[in-house]
Amino acid sequence: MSAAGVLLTGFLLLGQTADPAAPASGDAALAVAAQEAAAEASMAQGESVDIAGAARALARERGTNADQGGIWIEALWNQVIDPYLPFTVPEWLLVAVTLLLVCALVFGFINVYALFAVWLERKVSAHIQCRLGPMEVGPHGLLQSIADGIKLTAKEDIIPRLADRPLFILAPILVFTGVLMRFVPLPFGQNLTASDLDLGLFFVAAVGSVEVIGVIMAGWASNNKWSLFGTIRTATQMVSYEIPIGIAFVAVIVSAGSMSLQEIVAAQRGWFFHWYVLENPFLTVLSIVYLIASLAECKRAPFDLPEAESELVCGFHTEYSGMRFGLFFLSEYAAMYLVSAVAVVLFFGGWWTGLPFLDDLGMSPTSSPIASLLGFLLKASVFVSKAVFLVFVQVWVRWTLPRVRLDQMMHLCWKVLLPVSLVCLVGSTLWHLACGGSGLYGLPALLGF
Amino acid sequence: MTPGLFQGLQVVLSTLGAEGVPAANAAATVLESSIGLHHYLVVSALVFGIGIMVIIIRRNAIVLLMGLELILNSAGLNFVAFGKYVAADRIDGQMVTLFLIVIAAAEASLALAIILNIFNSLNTIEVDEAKSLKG
Amino acid sequence: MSFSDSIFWVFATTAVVPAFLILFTRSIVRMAFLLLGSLAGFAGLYLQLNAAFLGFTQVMVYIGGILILFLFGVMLTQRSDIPVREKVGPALAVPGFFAGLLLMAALLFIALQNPWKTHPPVPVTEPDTPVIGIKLLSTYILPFEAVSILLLAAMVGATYIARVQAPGAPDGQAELSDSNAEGRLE
Amino acid sequence: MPDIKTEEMLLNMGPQHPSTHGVFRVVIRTDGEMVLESESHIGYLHRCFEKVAENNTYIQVVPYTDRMDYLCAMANNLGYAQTVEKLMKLEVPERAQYIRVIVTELNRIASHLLAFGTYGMDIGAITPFLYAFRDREMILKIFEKLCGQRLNYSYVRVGGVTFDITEEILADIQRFCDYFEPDTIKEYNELLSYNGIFISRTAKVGVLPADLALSYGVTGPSLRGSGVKRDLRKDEPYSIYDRFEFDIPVGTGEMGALGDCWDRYMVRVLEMTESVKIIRQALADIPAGDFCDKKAFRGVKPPKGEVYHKIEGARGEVGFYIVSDGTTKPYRVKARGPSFCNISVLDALTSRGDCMVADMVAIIGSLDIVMGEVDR
Repeated sequence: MSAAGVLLTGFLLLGQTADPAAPASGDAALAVAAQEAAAEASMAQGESVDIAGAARALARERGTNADQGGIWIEALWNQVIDPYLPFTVPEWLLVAVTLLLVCALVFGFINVYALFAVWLERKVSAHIQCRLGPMEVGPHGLLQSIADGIKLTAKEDIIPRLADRPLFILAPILVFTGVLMRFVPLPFGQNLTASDLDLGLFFVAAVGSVEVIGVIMAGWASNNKWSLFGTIRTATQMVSYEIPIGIAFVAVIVSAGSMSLQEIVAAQRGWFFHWYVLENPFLTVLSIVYLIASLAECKRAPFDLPEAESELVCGFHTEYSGMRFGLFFLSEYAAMYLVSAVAVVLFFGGWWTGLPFLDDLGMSPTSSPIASLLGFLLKASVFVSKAVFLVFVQVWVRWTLPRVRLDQMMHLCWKVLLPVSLVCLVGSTLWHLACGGSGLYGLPALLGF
Repeated sequence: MTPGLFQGLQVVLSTLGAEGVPAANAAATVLESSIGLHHYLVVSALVFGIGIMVIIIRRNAIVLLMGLELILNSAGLNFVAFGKYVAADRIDGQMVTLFLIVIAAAEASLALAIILNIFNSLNTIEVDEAKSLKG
Repeated sequence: MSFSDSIFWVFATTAVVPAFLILFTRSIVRMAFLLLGSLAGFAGLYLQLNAAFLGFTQVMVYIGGILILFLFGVMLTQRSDIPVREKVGPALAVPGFFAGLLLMAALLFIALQNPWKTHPPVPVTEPDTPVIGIKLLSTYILPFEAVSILLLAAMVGATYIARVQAPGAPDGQAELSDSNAEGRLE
Repeated sequence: MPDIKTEEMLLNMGPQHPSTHGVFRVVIRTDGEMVLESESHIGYLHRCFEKVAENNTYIQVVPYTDRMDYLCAMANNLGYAQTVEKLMKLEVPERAQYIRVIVTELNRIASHLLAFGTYGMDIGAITPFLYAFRDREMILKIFEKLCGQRLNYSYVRVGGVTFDITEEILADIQRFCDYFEPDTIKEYNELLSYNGIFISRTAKVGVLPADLALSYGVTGPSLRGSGVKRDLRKDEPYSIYDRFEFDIPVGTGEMGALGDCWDRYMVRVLEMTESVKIIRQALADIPAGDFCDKKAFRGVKPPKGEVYHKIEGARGEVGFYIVSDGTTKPYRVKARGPSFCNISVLDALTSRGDCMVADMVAIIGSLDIVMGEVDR
């Protein structure tokens, strides 16, 4: 079933990549040219690792749209594997396999991360609650999530008799796809991304609605009044909180001058005060707005109204069991990582450590392959650690705070977050015009730092 | 290189008369792309016709709106396709569709509000039932 | 046919087939989800036409906004017995079908027979988004502002229309005077 | 508030629902998220206590009283035992009186802890629940040491208590009191009571005016939350409660409205402090001596007559009405369960049209019912 989600995502990704702005992700001649140029570029820059970056740079040079899915895999293929194959592979197969590979990688990451996140959540909650949490399976219960996963897959798959069968089956897949698709433009490190879309942030914001539709579908198809309640709450909540999130996006887009997640991070290079959270006071406020709204966006406490177990039994997934429930579960954890990673990209400097001497590791044209590799790994791990830390914060909040009521949730969104974020958008834009991107509210620039 | 399945689809389309489409040929010389303006126009025409059918056949106001959205979408597709293949600046077609989407959103919200009102007073949203002018 | 062309067929099918199925579905909720498929297909076709911004806007506005609005409308206007059925006017089914078919045929005829003055698509050299943004605020500033006002008016109007009348106001008359009173207060 | 008319919906909350605190069913008529009307349905746990009591000897009835309010079984035991003692005009040894007060107050704390924890859970905060259970566990451990039971003690009997309390247990209780008050309660207040979201969820919600509460026969913390200072321990002192210094916390409307959920909740938290105060005094004064009336333990045969006696349990006034025909078995036993009266006000609280589905949960939780006692 999750395979179906992967396929669907792959399919939609195809649409994006096959967007033949570069008229031929398929054109053999161009592929060869790209390969040559990538080799050239990487030689010229002395970079052995950053194939993707080279390919992208090349693509920019040639005036083509660089944002093709899995371009780094493509480059890898073109440089390392293809020349040594005794036969030619049809390019459509190549593209399809590349895209599926990208999807599978993202999917694999989500799975591995979700296993860890579930364990983290249980451990953190346990320690918050003065208990130990899972201790039996594996050291400190590390393998507990795997055991749980096996349990989920082995459970009986129940579809209520009066449920709308096709929609009931489709809903979890759609929800999961909605989350999975948003991973497409998400970086995992410098140039380590499935597809660096030009419209990355816009894509993230737009595709989020697919998840809402999936949730509505689940709640409606279950034919259960509690599910319906959960559905209506979800729809209200997610649609409302998309707005402050969107405004936060816009403010950062204005500062970075790009919607590409890679470029937004690239714009925050330098000392940690160049991170957008410290760029100007308005962005600081917006980052808080975003963090609150993102909690609501992925239905985490204190905004877990859609699945408020004391009120709605289990909300929109009351009737789900087995692996279908597992998919909802997985998408919830994936969404947690997703919003955290987007927060890291937007406000917390992406993969930059905030210390230029560390950031520069492997970045200069003269650095050795080892140094570039180290730099690459460092950035990837910095990025993922920052995101996981924000996931930890979400867990922390969840196990500390009570749940708000529906009207309070709406009040917070429309009467607090929305005006605040609008003011901050205007303020941040004006600040950006006045001071530019000097960071730390412009103080270092004033002090001549 | 063309897989059989797609070849089959092409045959189907060629029976519809899309064969020998100048645009497709012209594009093919540059991009080896067999997809041209006509393909989009066909899709658009099909969806437009379906939209009309939905509007005529169905009596539920919300379903009528759905038919309307189909028609608007097919029109939007035409604009973008013409923008790409005919117009001097391909952005212009996109701009029109962009406005179209926005207006569709406004229209949908207003129509739904009216439907809600009809439902409140008549307790039905079958358009045939809403005959009276008052209340 | 290159790979990217085959994608066109996928999206074209996604756009047309669910739309066609709407005609034969009886549950309104299922219709809405079929519409989702169709709209997603259109978004894909926009991507195919190098209009990525438009494609994502389509997803955001249509799927994230209008479709959810529809679903809310269905939920608000139906009894709670699920699934929701809709009755087809049998008298109109056959003529309606043929009328649609006729229109479709006419459009297809025009589309396929008219010698369009096409030119080969211009290779995309830079992202569309900045161009769209600049055009919105220069060439298209008037429609842009008009649409903004339209949206605002639609929002206010929709909120006003969808309001429940006060219990003491059985018909529109009382509500009218009510709104007048509000107007005076302002 | 509802600007858009929606279809009304009948919703069945329970009997299996996570926040009905037992097998309790409320049918609610909702308009969107607003509850228009609610109707309680009880009886899923009916066990014929009163009929069973007629066929058992006076001593055999005691375990059945445990199962009424199983969260505060000591108070039930005490209420029943004192009623029979009143019928027999039996004087209980001094030490037994002190032990009874100590265990009843300890059990009151345990019960309020559970109410505190589950209330947090109803509102969506899960952590306070485990904090409360951590501390409740200490009390249960003490009870286990005392009588071998953790929930259904049957410890207080006609004529005294089953086992004497040892010095070790007294020391345990002292240690618990020192641990619990004031530090732990302060922690609870920081964690939940004064949490902004918690206050916004409970303040001005489910406001129970004093006259309404009195007319429905609401007692205990739920009544005191409405500002009525009625507590049988002070008003009609039974046992030896007149010897202790303690306050009766009442709702003050501190968070907006007198008698809202927050007031009812806060009364329980404050009462825990008062209970600790009583236990400390009792521990200081507990005399040596017999812990029971041996004769009463061998067999109870009250004279002909009838009697009603009520005490203050954790949830309100626990009353027993016993008619004796002079045999070893009661002719009729009628129990007044406070939860039964408290829950009867629920429909009045939630049918005013200002209650949302989420408030429903908050109100049920704030009344702190035990279905075993409602249905008996």
